[in-house]
Amino acid sequence: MADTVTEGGRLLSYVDALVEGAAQEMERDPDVFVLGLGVDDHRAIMGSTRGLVQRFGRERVMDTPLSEDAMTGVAIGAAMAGLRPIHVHIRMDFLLLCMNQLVNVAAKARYMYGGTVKVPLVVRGMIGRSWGQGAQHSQGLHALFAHIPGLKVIAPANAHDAKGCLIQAIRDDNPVVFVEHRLLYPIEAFVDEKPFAVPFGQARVHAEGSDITLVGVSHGAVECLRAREILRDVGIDAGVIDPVSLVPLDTGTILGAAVRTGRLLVVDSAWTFCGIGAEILAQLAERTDARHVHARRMGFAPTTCPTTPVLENGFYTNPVKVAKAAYRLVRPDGPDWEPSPELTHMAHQKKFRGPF
Amino acid sequence: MADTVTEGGRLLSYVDALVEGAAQEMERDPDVFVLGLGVDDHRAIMGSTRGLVQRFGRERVMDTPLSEDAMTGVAIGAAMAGLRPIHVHIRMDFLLLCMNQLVNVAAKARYMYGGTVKVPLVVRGMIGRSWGQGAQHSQGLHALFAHIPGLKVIAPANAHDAKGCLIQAIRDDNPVVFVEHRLLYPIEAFVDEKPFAVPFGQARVHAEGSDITLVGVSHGAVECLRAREILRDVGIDAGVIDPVSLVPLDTGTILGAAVRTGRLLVVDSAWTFCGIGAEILAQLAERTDARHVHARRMGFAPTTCPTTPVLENGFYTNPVKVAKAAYRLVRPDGPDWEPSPELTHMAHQKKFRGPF
Amino acid sequence: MTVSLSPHRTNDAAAATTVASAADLERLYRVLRLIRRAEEEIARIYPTDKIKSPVHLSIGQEAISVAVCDVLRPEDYVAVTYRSHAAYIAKGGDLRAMIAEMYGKVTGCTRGKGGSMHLIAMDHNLLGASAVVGTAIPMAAGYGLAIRKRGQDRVVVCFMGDGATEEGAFTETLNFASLHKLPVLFVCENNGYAIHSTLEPRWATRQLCARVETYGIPAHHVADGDLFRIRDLAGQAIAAMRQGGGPVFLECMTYRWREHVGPAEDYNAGYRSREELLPWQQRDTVATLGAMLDEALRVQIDAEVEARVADAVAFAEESPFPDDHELFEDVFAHG
Amino acid sequence: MTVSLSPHRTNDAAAATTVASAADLERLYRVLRLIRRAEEEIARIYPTDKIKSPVHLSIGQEAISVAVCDVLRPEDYVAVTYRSHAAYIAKGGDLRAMIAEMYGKVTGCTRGKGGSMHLIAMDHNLLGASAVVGTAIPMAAGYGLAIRKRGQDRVVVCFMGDGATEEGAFTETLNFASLHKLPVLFVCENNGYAIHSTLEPRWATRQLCARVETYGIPAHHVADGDLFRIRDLAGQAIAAMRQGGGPVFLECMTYRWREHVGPAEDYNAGYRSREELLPWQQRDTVATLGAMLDEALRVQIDAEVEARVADAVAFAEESPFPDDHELFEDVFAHG
Ligand SMILES: Cc1ncc(C[n+]2csc(CCOP(=O)(O)OP(=O)(O)O)c2C)c(N)n1
Ligand SMILES: Cc1ncc(C[n+]2csc(CCOP(=O)(O)OP(=O)(O)O)c2C)c(N)n1
Ligand SMILES: [Mg+2]
Ligand SMILES: [Mg+2]
Repeated sequence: MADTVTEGGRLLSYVDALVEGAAQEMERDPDVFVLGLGVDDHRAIMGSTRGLVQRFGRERVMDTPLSEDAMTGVAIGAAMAGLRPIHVHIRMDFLLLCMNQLVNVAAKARYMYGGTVKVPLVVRGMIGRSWGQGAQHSQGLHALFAHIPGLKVIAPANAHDAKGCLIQAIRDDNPVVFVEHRLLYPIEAFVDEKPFAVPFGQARVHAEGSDITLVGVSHGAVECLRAREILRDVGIDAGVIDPVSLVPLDTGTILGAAVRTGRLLVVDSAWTFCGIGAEILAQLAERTDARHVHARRMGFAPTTCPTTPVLENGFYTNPVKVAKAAYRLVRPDGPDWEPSPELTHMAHQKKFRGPF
Repeated sequence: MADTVTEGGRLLSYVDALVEGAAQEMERDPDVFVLGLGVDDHRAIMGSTRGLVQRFGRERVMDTPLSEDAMTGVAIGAAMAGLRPIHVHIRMDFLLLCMNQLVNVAAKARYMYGGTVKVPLVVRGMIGRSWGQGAQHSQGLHALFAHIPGLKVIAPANAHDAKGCLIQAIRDDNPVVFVEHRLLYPIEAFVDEKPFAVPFGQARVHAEGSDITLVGVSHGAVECLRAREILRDVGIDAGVIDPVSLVPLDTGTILGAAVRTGRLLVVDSAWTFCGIGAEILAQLAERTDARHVHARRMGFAPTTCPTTPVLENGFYTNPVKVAKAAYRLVRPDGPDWEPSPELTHMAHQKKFRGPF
Repeated sequence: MTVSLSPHRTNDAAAATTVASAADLERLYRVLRLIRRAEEEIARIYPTDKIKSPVHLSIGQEAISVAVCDVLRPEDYVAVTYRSHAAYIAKGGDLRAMIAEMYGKVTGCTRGKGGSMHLIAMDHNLLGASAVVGTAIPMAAGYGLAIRKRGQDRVVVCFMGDGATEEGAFTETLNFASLHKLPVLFVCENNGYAIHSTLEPRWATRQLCARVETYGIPAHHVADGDLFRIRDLAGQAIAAMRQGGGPVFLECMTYRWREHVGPAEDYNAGYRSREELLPWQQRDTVATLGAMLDEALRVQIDAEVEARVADAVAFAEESPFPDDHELFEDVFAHG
Repeated sequence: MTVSLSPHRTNDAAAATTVASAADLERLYRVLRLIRRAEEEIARIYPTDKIKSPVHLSIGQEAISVAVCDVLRPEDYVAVTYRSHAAYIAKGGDLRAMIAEMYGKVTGCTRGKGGSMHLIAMDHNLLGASAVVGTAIPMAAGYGLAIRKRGQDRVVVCFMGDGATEEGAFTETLNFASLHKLPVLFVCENNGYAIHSTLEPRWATRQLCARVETYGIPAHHVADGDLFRIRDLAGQAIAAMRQGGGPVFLECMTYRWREHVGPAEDYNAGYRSREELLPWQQRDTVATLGAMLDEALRVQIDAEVEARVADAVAFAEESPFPDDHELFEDVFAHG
């Protein structure tokens, strides 16, 4: 379990934290390089590779053809040869083209080659949301990777963790699937200027709470924090935990809190069926000391993602939905409660405009 | 909930049931065709397409290049155009090359095109086990597909269901991932000679039991049935349920039985993290009437699959492991119990020899 | 009337003489103009945030879709990319349903679920657009396979960008389509960019047509966007396919006038210069064909086009959003 | 001594004269013979069920691996397929570790975790074999990229079957490797089959080399399995790469004498006839080179080879199986 994010540093956005983390590691270690379609253009993957090509040149910030399958294989080979590639995908959905290399090769290489190779590869994939991303630009696919032994899966939800986890991922000798969320990009947090690594496998306890434990994955963490505020209005004290690292998963911290509060609500930025929430609740169900815990999962609606905003609202969780679900878990027989709909969307979300 | 498999028919092996189901549908509907590498050769995908090319010709039993990604797209296009392709993969591991088409297109087409198309596609994938299949020829990846709305996922565990589910899958207007297990291929069951469809979404209750509910997925079902016999020796009465269909999942039948027996053990032919067992246990944890249920999951060890038999034994579940886990759930404080190791391997498994 | 838009010949040696009747010209201009104006209107509306999803305009690239679709029959199929407004309209897709779709309305061609990136018009066999580059290429071959299995004389046109040819699915599909002599006309709209990346960091060589030919697929390169040349090549290829011929490939050079996604120009962004645009703008097919028409006729067509666009926008504005329950409709087909 | 194994020339116009010294011959024969005998021994043992995992024998195809690896330095990399015994041995991989691996012993090259399909010998830069067709092709390019980034003069050889060239990863990799001038020698061992499928239902045309050349990659077709010709071509290609040259492609026709997987012949299975084998068997490189040697030397080499094979088998027999805890080792690297 890690401390909350309050120590030192200055305010930095999530996207700038990603840039800073990559730049500092590239400075430190000449073997680190970035590749992916458009990593060197003026949009810089929504700003997350901003300035890297200017600092490190095209040799280390490589634009690539649209060949996700082979480029993943190339990155794996380069990693096996001792380099430390960061393969960037502007949407996580495109990782579906990389599954063969990631699952059949990267995840398994160390094991099936008897420990004689390692694959220090970082694969960055961004979850799209808002502005009608639609079916194929909105998926949160971390559970697919979490299912496979040999892959680490990390989903930082604030700027501090974005930087620290990216640095840790780069230094890690294993393939790491690094899950970003574009609605988090503009959100600021205090981030140390010096390089630092956030160790994997430690959930971040944002707030202790006595009535319920909210666990938020990726953007879900932000929603849970807002839901905590909303719940205060009705006198409910919600704790908020961000797992940060999905593999390895800090079940001890998460389930410990759930056992203490007696209620657990997991809010994922993904579908729930066989998702991270399912895993957490299953581990809860397997514990003999957790029988008193009331638990629930939330995430994407069990449909394909629509583009029109009216249906998108139904597809996604939001702080009000989270607060209402938490309220119902805490007060199963309480009167109906409708927080102000204005709390539904957060500032960073309302501000978001296209065209992409 | 479906009846157990005892009615009518004659004994038929799982593999022959697959052939019979496909042949009868191809007879009935000229739009049904089979494609895949080697579907027309003398090995006939371990026998599961035996005789089809002789009966229906190469036009309808098509060998293909090694181009799994495009061939999946071709099958999807043909399905959208009104045909009913059965795309065959001799190992489920190769479906990792098809993820983009299956997840980004097949699963989403009907929804994202506003209901104006349908994708009546069957994708057969076989789980390999035994004879040192190793890291890349042994995966059970059904959870990856189950996570995605828009795909049906079916995993029959006996000859009756193999035939009936294959027929249902072919007739279904949606993409169906059809999970087979090669150790099941030789196992016989009573199968009606006439064409019949096994409806999806109905778990099969093989045996009622008063002490514990064993839920076995794919080969896990066979292991649970044997475990039930082993458990009888110590006076434990285990019910056995085969979900058959993973999406849609018959949670009612499964959790109903778990609530009645107070114990639930899910045995999957796959990894457990974010797996089907996680989903079932999570749904259990979400139920307010199931707090008394003691639950556990089993499946592949959380490692990559090794080839050497001594380690393979540790990697896989088997009837004795299942029985012991069930025993411990039923009698947490009971004395240690070691069933005869001879019961570990089943006849069909011991008989299995390579070279593949 | 005999027309040749461009004096310089393409790579192909034996190029046919291009003949366009007055009726041809009128029909072609009408479609070109409709596409251009519809997209300009989308660009005009976009900053109002009424269209809350990504749009990829084809302004400047319309001639290719119009040329190819002009030689198609209604029952022929067309597979497209997320940059599909031109092909959607050229294949006969309903403009109202297209604009309403961008507005997220239930009257949209996908009931508000797909937006601009997933246009579809199955009543005209305009196949659903995909936002994942390259996915439609094998799908098109699948339709071709179905045509062959059913002994039909239809064809499939498969549009793709230059970037799409870098995906493995492209060469996998070429091999399969040629092997089975599938009636698929592959049309690469080579605008020189994948988002902001030139061909430089993406293509080892420019020998795309030569590569395609190694699969036994005739390939033609059209360097100047000449609508009539493209129309001829497509017409010949398709006629052969209807007689049992196999796939054919066209690489049509073109230029995207606006930003990759969104309504604006982006010549200040630094990745390309306006000079690059100028030759393409000078030989703009919409203007060129318009100038070939009798002035009165052109004015009349323009007015009709304006009315159609205005009607479609009004339709979109007035249409309702989908009901909440639509969220859960059509995840699966029933039956 | 000047040797030319085969009188007929390959497709390539400017074929160099092949010169092999006595030392060359001896060295080459020793490796050829070791591979052949090791595999025959594996085939002999296989029915005892001591090897409980799939084996893909290269019997008949050895010359390609031996020719190419003969021009490599120890620090050069070799990427292989599941049919990798020949390349493993030719690159210097430890025979004991290979046989022990098939026996599932902890002394195997992957500690019993990979079997024949996942051989590796990182001490000789023989990269790990994959059982998923085509996966090693981009991996090889990744090693090439690392070489270039580090300014080394190493090269990578990437062996693949004819079937692997049908995977999209193949053309994707060719494009990337050529674009970045990566020092990768791609060697296609075209044995005419993917499992039991001939090229007929898989390849639209046979123009593989022409296709590869459209990526700007020189390509050579060797029709007869001539070891010296392959060795020359590989040697020239690699010399150029060490000077900064880009990738080169060799398509070497060959023939798989045994069944796709397993120890037996399968000419009765119906998918091919023994007649197809005969010309290949007649010009068997192992026998041909053996016959070129001084008889006494050959006998001596043969005896040494027998001893090495027997030693490796004995080592495998005597080695222990891994302990149970090994199941959980090396899922992740620590550090
Ligand atoms: C598989 C995949 N990779 C990356 C992207 C991101 N992307 C969207 S459009 C595009 C450019 C494609 O270029 P091209 O095929 O030339 O089409 P154009 O946009 O120029 O019409 C890219 C890379 C994507 N949508 N799908
Ligand atoms: C991606 C993938 N598809 C299918 C298979 C099944 N398979 C195993 S070996 C093989 C044949 C490959 O043929 P080729 O590349 O010519 O190599 P060869 O066996 O002839 O040496 C196939 C299809 C596989 N292992 N991987
Ligand atoms: Mg382009
Ligand atoms: Mg072969």
